[in-house]
Order: sequence, then C-alpha cells, then structure tokens
Amino acid sequence: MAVLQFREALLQAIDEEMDRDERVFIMGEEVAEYNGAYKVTEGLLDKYGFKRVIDTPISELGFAGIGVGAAMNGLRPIVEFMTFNFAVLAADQIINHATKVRYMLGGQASVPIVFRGPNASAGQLGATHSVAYDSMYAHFPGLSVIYPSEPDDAKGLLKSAIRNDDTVVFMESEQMYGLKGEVSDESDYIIPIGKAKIKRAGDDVTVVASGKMYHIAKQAAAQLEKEGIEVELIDPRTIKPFDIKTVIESIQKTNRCVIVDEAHPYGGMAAEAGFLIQRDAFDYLDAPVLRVTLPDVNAPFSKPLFDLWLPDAKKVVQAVKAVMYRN
Amino acid sequence: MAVLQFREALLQAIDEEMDRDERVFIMGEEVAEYNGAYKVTEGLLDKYGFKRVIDTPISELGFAGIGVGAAMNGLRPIVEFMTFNFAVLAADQIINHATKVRYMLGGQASVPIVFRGPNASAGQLGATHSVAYDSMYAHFPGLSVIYPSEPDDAKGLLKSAIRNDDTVVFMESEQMYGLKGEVSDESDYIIPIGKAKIKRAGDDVTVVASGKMYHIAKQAAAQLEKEGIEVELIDPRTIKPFDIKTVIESIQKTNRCVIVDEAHPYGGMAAEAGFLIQRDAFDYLDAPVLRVTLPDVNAPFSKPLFDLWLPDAKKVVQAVKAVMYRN
Amino acid sequence: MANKSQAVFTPIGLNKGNNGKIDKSVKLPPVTKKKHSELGLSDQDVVNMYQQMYLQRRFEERAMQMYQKGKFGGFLHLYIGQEAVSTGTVFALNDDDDIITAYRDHGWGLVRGISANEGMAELFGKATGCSKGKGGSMHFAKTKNHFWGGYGIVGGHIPIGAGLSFANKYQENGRISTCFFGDGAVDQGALHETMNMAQLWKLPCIFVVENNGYSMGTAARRHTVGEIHERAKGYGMKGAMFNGMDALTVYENMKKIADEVRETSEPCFVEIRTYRYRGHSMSDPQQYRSKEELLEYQKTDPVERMKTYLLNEKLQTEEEILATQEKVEEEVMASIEFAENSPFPEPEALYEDMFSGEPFFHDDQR
Amino acid sequence: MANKSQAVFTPIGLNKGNNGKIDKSVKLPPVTKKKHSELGLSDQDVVNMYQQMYLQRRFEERAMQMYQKGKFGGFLHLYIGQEAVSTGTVFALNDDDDIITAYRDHGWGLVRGISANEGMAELFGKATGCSKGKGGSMHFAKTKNHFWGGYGIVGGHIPIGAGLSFANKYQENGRISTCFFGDGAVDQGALHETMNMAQLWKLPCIFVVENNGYSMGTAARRHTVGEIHERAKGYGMKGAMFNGMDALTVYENMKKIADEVRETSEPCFVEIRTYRYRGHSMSDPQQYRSKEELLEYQKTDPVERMKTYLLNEKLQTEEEILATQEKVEEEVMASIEFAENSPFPEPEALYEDMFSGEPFFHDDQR
Ligand SMILES: Cc1ncc(C[n+]2csc(CCOP(=O)(O)OP(=O)(O)O)c2C)c(N)n1
Ligand SMILES: Cc1ncc(C[n+]2csc(CCOP(=O)(O)OP(=O)(O)O)c2C)c(N)n1
Ligand SMILES: [Mg+2]
Ligand SMILES: [Mg+2]
Repeated sequence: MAVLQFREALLQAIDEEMDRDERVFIMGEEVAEYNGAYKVTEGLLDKYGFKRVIDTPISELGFAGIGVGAAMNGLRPIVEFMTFNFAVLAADQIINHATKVRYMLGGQASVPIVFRGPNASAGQLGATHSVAYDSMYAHFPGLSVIYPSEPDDAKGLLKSAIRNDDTVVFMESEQMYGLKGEVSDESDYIIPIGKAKIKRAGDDVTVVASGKMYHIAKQAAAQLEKEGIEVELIDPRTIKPFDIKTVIESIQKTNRCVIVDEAHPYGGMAAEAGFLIQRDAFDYLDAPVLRVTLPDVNAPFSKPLFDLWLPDAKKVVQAVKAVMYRN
Repeated sequence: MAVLQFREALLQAIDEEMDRDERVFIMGEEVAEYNGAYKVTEGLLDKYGFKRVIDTPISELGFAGIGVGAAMNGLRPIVEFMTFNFAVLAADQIINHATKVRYMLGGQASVPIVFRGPNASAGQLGATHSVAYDSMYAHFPGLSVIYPSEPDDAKGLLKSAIRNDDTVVFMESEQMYGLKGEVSDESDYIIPIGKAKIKRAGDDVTVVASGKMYHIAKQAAAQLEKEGIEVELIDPRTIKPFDIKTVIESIQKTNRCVIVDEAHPYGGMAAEAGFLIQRDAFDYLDAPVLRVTLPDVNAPFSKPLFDLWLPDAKKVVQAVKAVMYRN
Repeated sequence: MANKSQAVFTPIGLNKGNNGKIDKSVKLPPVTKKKHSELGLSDQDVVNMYQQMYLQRRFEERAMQMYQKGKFGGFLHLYIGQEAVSTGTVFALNDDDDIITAYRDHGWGLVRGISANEGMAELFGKATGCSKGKGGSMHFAKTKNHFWGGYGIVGGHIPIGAGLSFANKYQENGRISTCFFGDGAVDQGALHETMNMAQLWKLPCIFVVENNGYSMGTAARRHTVGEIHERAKGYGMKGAMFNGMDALTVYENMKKIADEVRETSEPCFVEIRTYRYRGHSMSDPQQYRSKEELLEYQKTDPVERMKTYLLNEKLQTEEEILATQEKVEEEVMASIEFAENSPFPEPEALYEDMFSGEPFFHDDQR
Repeated sequence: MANKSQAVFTPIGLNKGNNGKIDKSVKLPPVTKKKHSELGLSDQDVVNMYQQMYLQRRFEERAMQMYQKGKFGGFLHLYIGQEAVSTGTVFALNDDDDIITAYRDHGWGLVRGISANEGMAELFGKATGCSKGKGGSMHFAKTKNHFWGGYGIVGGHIPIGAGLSFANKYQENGRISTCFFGDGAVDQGALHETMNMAQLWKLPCIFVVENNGYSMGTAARRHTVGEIHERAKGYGMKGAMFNGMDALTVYENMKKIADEVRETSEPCFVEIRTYRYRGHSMSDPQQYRSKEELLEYQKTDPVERMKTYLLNEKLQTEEEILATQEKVEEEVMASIEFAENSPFPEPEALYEDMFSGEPFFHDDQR
C-alpha cells in the first residue's frame, strides 16, 4: 500500500480515468495552468493538454451547465468548484437540470457528470465559505453525494463517481488535502458507491461520521477507549445513497448511536439517519439517538469563536457518554 | 370573521403593511401591470403606483440581490418569486447574502426582507416546477421559513413576516390560492412567527402537517375519526423556528406521531422533527415516529403518476394505523 | 394611479401609459426578396416547409381544444405565429446539428421528427408520448434526431446548449448546435456567462432569441434594455437580426449563419423577430396588449404567407394545398385518437428513467 | 504538452504559450494632464490623499508581516498597487454616497474611516475590530460611513450595490451608490442581470471594474472576451475607462461620473485599469506572470507617483513627507499593538449579530 496525500489520491483517480477514457475531461476555475487552487489537478494540463484540462471564468452557473450539456452529448465531465459554497450559484444546473433532464425526457438522455470540490469549512474563512452542502444535495432525488474521509476511500470512490452513468456530487475538504493515508495498490481500484465502512469495531456505541467529522469522531473514540468505552465507528462515505443497513446492524449490537455531522442541525444527514434509526431500530435502542452538529449559526471569522463553532472531539465524547447514561 | 380566499388574505396582509409603512414595496415578475401571475398582488399597482409595485425581468438572482441591498439601505422589500422552484437561481442571495451579511459585518446592517411565492407542486407541471423548498431553506441559519395552510394563518403570519427585522422566506401554494377560510377581523391581525397551532384535538395520535399537506392530513383525520381514531392535528405553520414544544406536549398525551411532509424524504422537516421527537420524547413514544413524504423521485407529468407521487390521505391513514399497531 | 408614486422603476406599459395607441412590441424588418430557388431550395422543399408549418399550426390548435375540453393538465404554451422560425431553421441545418429550446417546444419537436401521435400522446401524459408522458408539453424531445428538448426553467437550457456544442467541438464531429430561447430569457445571468465562454472558447453554437415581443405579460421594452441583438457587441460576438414571420427569410439567414459557424467554429448571437398570437399559456387574459396590435401581426401570418408563396410561384394549386391541409388534418385528428387510446404509464414508470446506471431511491417505501 | 490535444478551449497563458514574452495583462491609458487645482482639489486635499494612500500601503505591508508571523488566519487579499482607485474615488464622492466592494477591501475601509486600529483588530479577529472580529479580512465595513463592506462571493455584491442605489432613488435622498469588483467578477451572471435592471430602472449607481489584470491566476484575456468597458454598450449604458494608477486621474473621472449619475439618476459602467502587485492571496506562487511584467507596473506605482507630485508641485518638502510617513507608520504600529492587546470576542458573541429582531437558533444546545 502506498501512502498518499488525499489530494494525490484524488489526482490519481482523475488521472487514471482520464487515461482510460478519452471522453473524460476536467474543467473549473484555475484547474489548468495554475495546477488547481489546491493542487488537486497538478500536472494534468501537461499530461492531457488544453483540450481536456480547461480553465473557466468565474461563471459557476454557466460552466456547470456547459458540463451538463457536454455530458448529455457524449462526454464525461468532471466539473471542479473551488468550493461548494460557490456552487450555490450553480444550484439551478445541479438541482433543476443535471438530475431532472433524464426523467423529463423519458430516459432519452443521460447526464454522467461529476461535480467535485471542497465542502464545508476550512478554518477562518467566514460565513460565506464554510457551509457543508452534502446534506442539502442529498435532499434531491437522483444525486449521489460522496464525502469521503480518507485517501483510500477518496480514490476508489472518485473513480466510481467518474464511471457512474449519472450525476454525482463529490465532496472533499481543503483541510484534508494534505492528509496522508494508505491507498490500495490495486491496479484499477474501485469502491462501489453507497457502502459504509466500519472503521473501528466496538460493542458499546455506534458512532456515524463522514468526511472531516470522521477524524473528530476517531479522536473521540480513542479518548473513550481509555475510559473503557468501545465505539463502533462507521464512515458512511456516501451521504446518498446512505447505507442505513450497516448502521442498523451495528446498532443491533450496541443499542446506542451518536451521529456526527458537519452540517447545521436542521435536516442534515444526522437528522435523516437518526430518523431512520428510530423508525427501523426502535426496539433495539436503549437510548435516544444523539447528534453532534454545527450550531444553527453562521461561521464566525475570529479563531476562538470558530473553534467553538466547529464540532470537536469533546462534544462527541459527551454525546457518547450521554447515550450510555454515564457522566 | 370574513371568509376570504387564501390569495385575498395574502393581499390584505401586503396591502395593510404597505399602507402602514412607506418603506414596504413589492417586486417580482408580473406583480404590477399583470396584477400577479396568480393575482396575489391584484390592485396594488393602482393603489400604490409604479414606485412601490415593480415588475422585474426574469432575473431572480439579480432582483433578489437588489432586494437585499435595498433592505440594507433602509427599505422593507417583499420579493415575489413566481415559484420557489425558480428561486433556486437566487439561492446565492438568500443563503450566502441575506442571512449572512449582518453577521459578517458584526451587526452593522440588517436585512429585513420577505421572499415569498408558491412552493412545491401545483399539479402536472413536471419535475422542475414541483419541488418543496421549505426544508431546504430551514437548513440554513438565520432564516425564518413559513408555510401556512389556511387564509387566517397566511394573513397573520405574512404581516409578521413583513414587520420582521430579518430575512423571512414565506411560502404559499398555487393550488391553495383559491382556498377559502375565515380570517380574523382584528384590525391589525398579527400571528407571531414560530408558534404551531393545534387545529384538531385528539388523544390517539399526533399528526404534524403544514401547508398543502395539512389538508391531506385533515382528510385523513376525518376518515380515521370514523374508525374511532382521534388524531391530534398540529400545523407548525412555521417550518423554522419549529415549535417542537407544542408537538412534544401533544406526544406526551398521544405517545404516537406521524409527520406529513411535502418535501422529498432525505433531510426534510419530517426527518428533523422526527429526530427531535425521538431524542426529546423517547420515553413517551409507544411506537416509532413515522413520516409520509414524497418519494425520492422527481415529479412526473402524467396524471396517474403524479397522483401516485404526491402524498395522499390514504398514506396518512396507513401511517397512523401503523403507529397504533392496527391494520 | 396613486399620486404617492414619484420615482418610477420599470417602464410603464400599454395599459397604464399609452392612451390606447398601438405599441408594437417588435418591429419586423423586411423579409427576403429572394425566391426559394435562389436560396437553393427545391420546389418540393418549399411544399414540405408549408406542410410542416401547417402541421405545427393545426397540431396546436387541436391541442388547445383538447386542453379546453380537459383532456390533459399542466401548462400549455402555444407556438402559434412563430412556426416560420422552427421550420426555416430546421431546413437550414444539417439533420445531425443539435437543437435545444425552451418550453414553447411543440413546433420544434414536430419539425424535427416527433410524430403528431408521439406529440399528442405526450400532452395527454401517455406512455406512448415522445417523453413517455414524463415531460408533458414543456419537455418534448427526440434526442436521436438531435432535438434535445424543451426546458421549463427560463434560461436554464442556455448553458446546456453551449455544452452540446462543446461536446461537438471536443469530438470534432462537424456538428453545430443551436439554442433557442425567448426575449424574457435574455435577462438571465446564464446567458451572459454562456456568451462569454462560448466566445472565449470558440464554441460552434448559435444562440437565438425568438423575440416575440413579450415575456409573459411584459413587453420586451419593459424587461430588457436596448436592442436585443446588440448584446452580441459587448462580447465581440457575431450577431444578426431578421424577420421571423417568413420561413424563407429564416432559412436564408440561418443557412448562412450555420455555414459560417461550422466553418469558423465561432458562435453567433441572433435575434429573430416574431410574434406570439396566443396568450403566454392557457390562463393568460392578455390585457397587456391591444387587439389592434395582435391584428397587425396576424396580417403577417407565416403559414398564410407560405401558402400565398406556393400559389404565387405556382408551386402548388389551391387543390393541392387543400389536399395537404386535409392530410395534415387527418394526421392531427388521428393523433388525438391515438393519444386517447394509448395507455397511461404503468405505476412502475414513476421510478423509471431516473437513472442511466443503477437506480437508487432513498428510503424507498414501495 | 500532450499532442493528443487538438481543440483548445481557454486561450493559452503566459507559461505555456508566450515564449517568455512580456504579456502585459492590462494596458494603461494615459493619466490626466491636469493639476489638482484645475480639478478643484485644494493643496491640503492632495496632501491628505497621499497620506491616505500611504496608510493603506503600510497597513497592508504590516498586515502581511503579521500574517506571515501567524498572528491571524484566513485569507488575506492585499490591495497593494490599487490604492489610487479607492483614494481618488472617495475624494470624488460625497461622504454619504454608498460604497460596496469585494473581499480586497482594506484600502476601501481605511479611506472611508475605519481606523487602523479597527482594521488591524478585525484581521486579528478581535472584538474591537470594525466587524467585531466576525468578518475578518474579507468583511471590513463601516456602514455608518456608508461603506457597506467587503464580500467574499465573487459577484455576489453586485446586485446588492444596485439595491443600495435602488433605496437611494426610492428615498429620494440624493445619494448615489458605487459598486466595485474585480475583472473576474465581470464573468458572473449577476453582473448582467444587474446591468439590465439598473439601466432599465435608471438606478443612480456606478459599477466599477477594478481591472487589475488577473482573476486569481487567470489573465483577464483568458477569462473574459473583448474590452471590459465595452460591455456597457450592449445595455446602452454610459461607460468609461481610465488609468487607475494615478489618484488624480481617478478623482477627475469619478467626480465627473458621480456628478452625472447624481444629476441624471442613470447608471454608469466603468473600467478602471490597475494592477495588483502581490499574489491573489497569501498562498499564491504567481507563476502565471513574469517578474518583468510586475516590474513594469511597479514603475507606475500610485503611492510613489503621488509623492513625486507633491514634491514637483512643491506642496510638501521631503521632510514634511517624511513626517507624514512617520506618523502613518506609528499609526500602523500602534494598531498592531492595539490588535494584540484587544480581547477576543466572548464565547456568547458566537450567537450575537445573527438577528436584528428576536434571535432564534434551531435545536439550541447551549
Ligand atoms: C427561472 C424562471 N423564472 C420564471 C419562470 C416563469 N416563466 C415561465 S415562461 C416566462 C416568460 C418567458 O418569456 P420569453 O422568454 O420571452 O418566452 P416566450 O414565452 O415569449 O416564448 C416566465 C416568467 C420560469 N419558468 N423560470
Ligand atoms: C462565486 C465565487 N467563485 C469563486 C471564488 C474564488 N475566488 C475568490 S477571488 C477569485 C478571483 C477574483 O478575481 P477578480 O474578480 O479579478 O478580483 P481581484 O482578486 O483581482 O481583486 C476567485 C476565483 C469566490 N470567492 N466566489
Ligand atoms: Mg417572449
Ligand atoms: Mg482581478
């Protein structure tokens, strides 16, 4: 297993898929000559040239739509948003077009496109640059939403996303691009979309966390271990389709669950997973499902406020103890 | 009490507030000379003139933003979207600006604006004209989201919304504009934002439903009554702030709950309310909370498919019986 | 009118400001003086054009009746008055050039090979419709004929149209794409973003505004500034403006433009001036325009004009034209029968056509 | 370079295409020949202008150092090189005319009355900052001085700027508003929608592109077509283009435009050509431009130019200028101390400033 940075794993995935399929191309702000605002696309221009690695103007709605049209007409675009906070401008193309065209046309067109880029906060960037949008997109029919936490997942899932015949929203984290991890050496490494992974086994409490929050939950699990609490840590990896089956099987063992979600509370992934759990595992629950999320307040700039805002391991530890009725 | 159509109640609210406060104005597509695509603004141009009743081009992002700027600079805009399906184009102004400006500027500006218009489906209008967006907006901090079901609520809450000093999303329904109901004759009728209303008392099951779904739930309650099941029907009226207290008090009596939501399932109001209920009323629940929502599929045009798609009383009846373990 | 109102924002419209003067919402430039043969069209081509236009007209007139009879629901936006645009264009393009348009799409679908049966069945929401009843009036499509459909979000399909042409350039397949939209859509930001990229990236795409004078109830001059075709200038894009009430004029201009776009792989922005005879959709009381104005434009009716041309040029006799008309009428009447007798989609169809790959439905309760 | 690539979409940039030739990203037109007195500026005005510009420059140079020392986080976009634009403009406007800009906002804040203390404290995220530490570098604001702040979504504040001016017209208060944004923002659809409405509704607003040659790492010619100021033509809007490296030139032009906009209540679209000396933000390796290009523009440095003007016109001696510089330097150094010694916001502040009316937080777990 090679040890790669998250960004390198993404780059490998894109590179391998571009190499494999001439129809795959990538476009976005600063992806080509600048080599990517966060260097995810480093070297791709030199390797694939100007036809397949394309710098765009700051026209999120426009280039997302050009991507949709290109996908309908035979190509497989990867559209990079500098962050999903800016993709709000392209929401009409993602929500009203990419995922609806096929249905409205009675199946006469496909939209095999990947929208990708960093999601959620990345330190003190203020209110307009810090929102987690994975839950929001998961709300809409037809979209796969992926938010992986480790380089291996990132590589295998991005390759799946690019090969997927429908629209995929693939979310990363600026703060995780430098994160290192072992990545499978398999020559064509594919992880199917929609499968959660139990990343730590444990009998006491099921904790569900994806993306950046996975690492927070992992810290919490390590702390809890010292206090004799064994967390079963599940990374859903794909926010939609959401692998509720794996979560419920775990809860059948632990009878307790905490969900950590980087979104604001109202209607986030935690709400959805929690709802399904209480409905489908009602008789197995020894305590209510709890969640740790952002507060319902915008991201502040100031460091101490920001640190207060973002969920941390301490809050996860508290929630886990609460579902165990321990103090 | 006068009996008014839903649209008349809205018009009264707007008219009274425009009359009361020179700073209030209304803009949107076809609101002025056409008298409103759905006649909500009928007569306002004649009464208030071209300065305060303004036809806009089809530029949702632009006129929403002009509204935000005008609100910051001393006015109180009512921005009408022809439907919230088109407001997706303005999402950047609603999500990234209206609700964030004040915070980012450390309180140096206010954005007292109402974004209003029809929400969700209105018959066979197809996939791009049928989505319920109340849950989506409720996800974001700072936004009040109102989706009333009856003329009286509509009037009292719209007046509150216009007087509110912050951003409010006020949602209506094309299909309900003609709906008649008694409206308070009070001279300045205000309903505070954030208060649910128990519209039918009952001991057996708590049913929560707002907007168009309230009427579906009401039908279901009438049917269930015949079978001896007494539904307590709660209309939250405001999706955010969500009056969970009233709901939980009811559940403490009924011990069972069904939520009817016009949104797609993932992360909708039903998921959120359901999550809160299992967490905060865990020990009172005799059955899991169930929900009735749209399926996770786009709106079809064809009539029989559309009818299958939209939640109906039958599904609500089934869910209520399920939480009562009756068949 | 309230005297409270000093400042005026939106320009004032007919009803409120014009003292009943006819305010022509689009000024039509002259039509071509060339005969069809000079334009490279055969006699048969012109006969076919007439037949196509007549089909579009009758199809929609009948559809309107069916709507009024309650045979189907949803929106119904009629193209009546604009048939020269679709027809002239389709004859000017290669059959594999791509076309995409907005929700006013019946005419486009028919002339690009959707049969009257498939079209009428779609309106009725039947499984036999061109879009299997999933799309309805706003989403006619026949992608195998390179007609990518009608779209209901105003302006939303403009970048998609550019994307079709991006793919054509990428695949070097010699096809161009054309994207049609209304004067109302001109005000959407998507147009601006797309124009800039199309020009910067040299996309072989023709953007065409069908300026029919109104965006719903708002006259063009009340929603958009200046002359629409002059927007091209800001982007250094080639532009054109011509009369859209005459199929030969549309043919002549679109042919020239298409050739040039194909040759240079550079986009073009075109304003075609036309007129919508009916309301915006079926529920429109049309108080924003005068009857006189409507009558003015009806004098330039494109279908009638083509018939007159056939007669004047002695391409067909009155009898032959009548025969065509009857044939079309039968076709349309048969399509109503076809639609009536066609089955609605099966319940399972609700979940079909969402995915090209493996389907998934969150919390599937079936 | 891959030889697989035939079609090219985006124009090729310096690095890949130009064989090292200097590719000047903005062509600067000549500066004004008029003296300050001919422009209606007093001697003291010019002295003040210099002081303002020097303050902006030193504030940012010190801020950069503090950033590099790790004193604060987030983005830091420096305005260095563009100070003539903010300064010339603010002197040309009335004090109650509204200004709104993008995230490159420090210069604007300082010249509109944010003290160095308030500014530096904001960068440090302190409670004493102009935006109480909630906004940071990208969101300097002082609304009581009619500076509505910096905004981080490219193009997002353009319609808001028009909205400020809508309110001014509505309230008939004689104020105009000005909206500044980068060349990169020109490509956003919001601009197009806003230009159309501003012209149609006659909003007293000046839209100003600070064309500093680059949108992040993309030269203007690689992201937007044609000459930016010519975009105005498509809307029949008045337009102008001038040199932004000279505060007097900016003053002269902005004054004239502001007078006209105030008089006619019609908008204007302005391209001011300038240059950004530093990287886009602190993490920018700047490989998209050559050192030679940067040096070319540094020869036209606006702060130096103003100093030379003061000397040439004998408005101040070397010593007086030195005194000004020292005063500014002390002000800036003091602001660092102020920022260091200021308290961070209290934890409660996290929940403050969300609402003007009654606050509510869903599922509040405090
Ligand atoms: C984004 C969006 N906003 C508003 C609407 C509602 N709407 C549908 S058609 C229309 C008028 C469009 O006029 P135009 O573009 O001129 O086309 P025409 O109807 O004349 O063919 C409006 C406002 C919509 N469908 N989409
Ligand atoms: C909608 C949006 N897209 C992308 C970005 C990321 N971004 C921030 S600044 C910038 C470049 C803007 O350049 P320009 O408008 O020329 O302003 P300048 O930095 O030169 O002052 C980009 C791409 C953003 N903040 N918002
Ligand atoms: Mg039109
Ligand atoms: Mg720039």
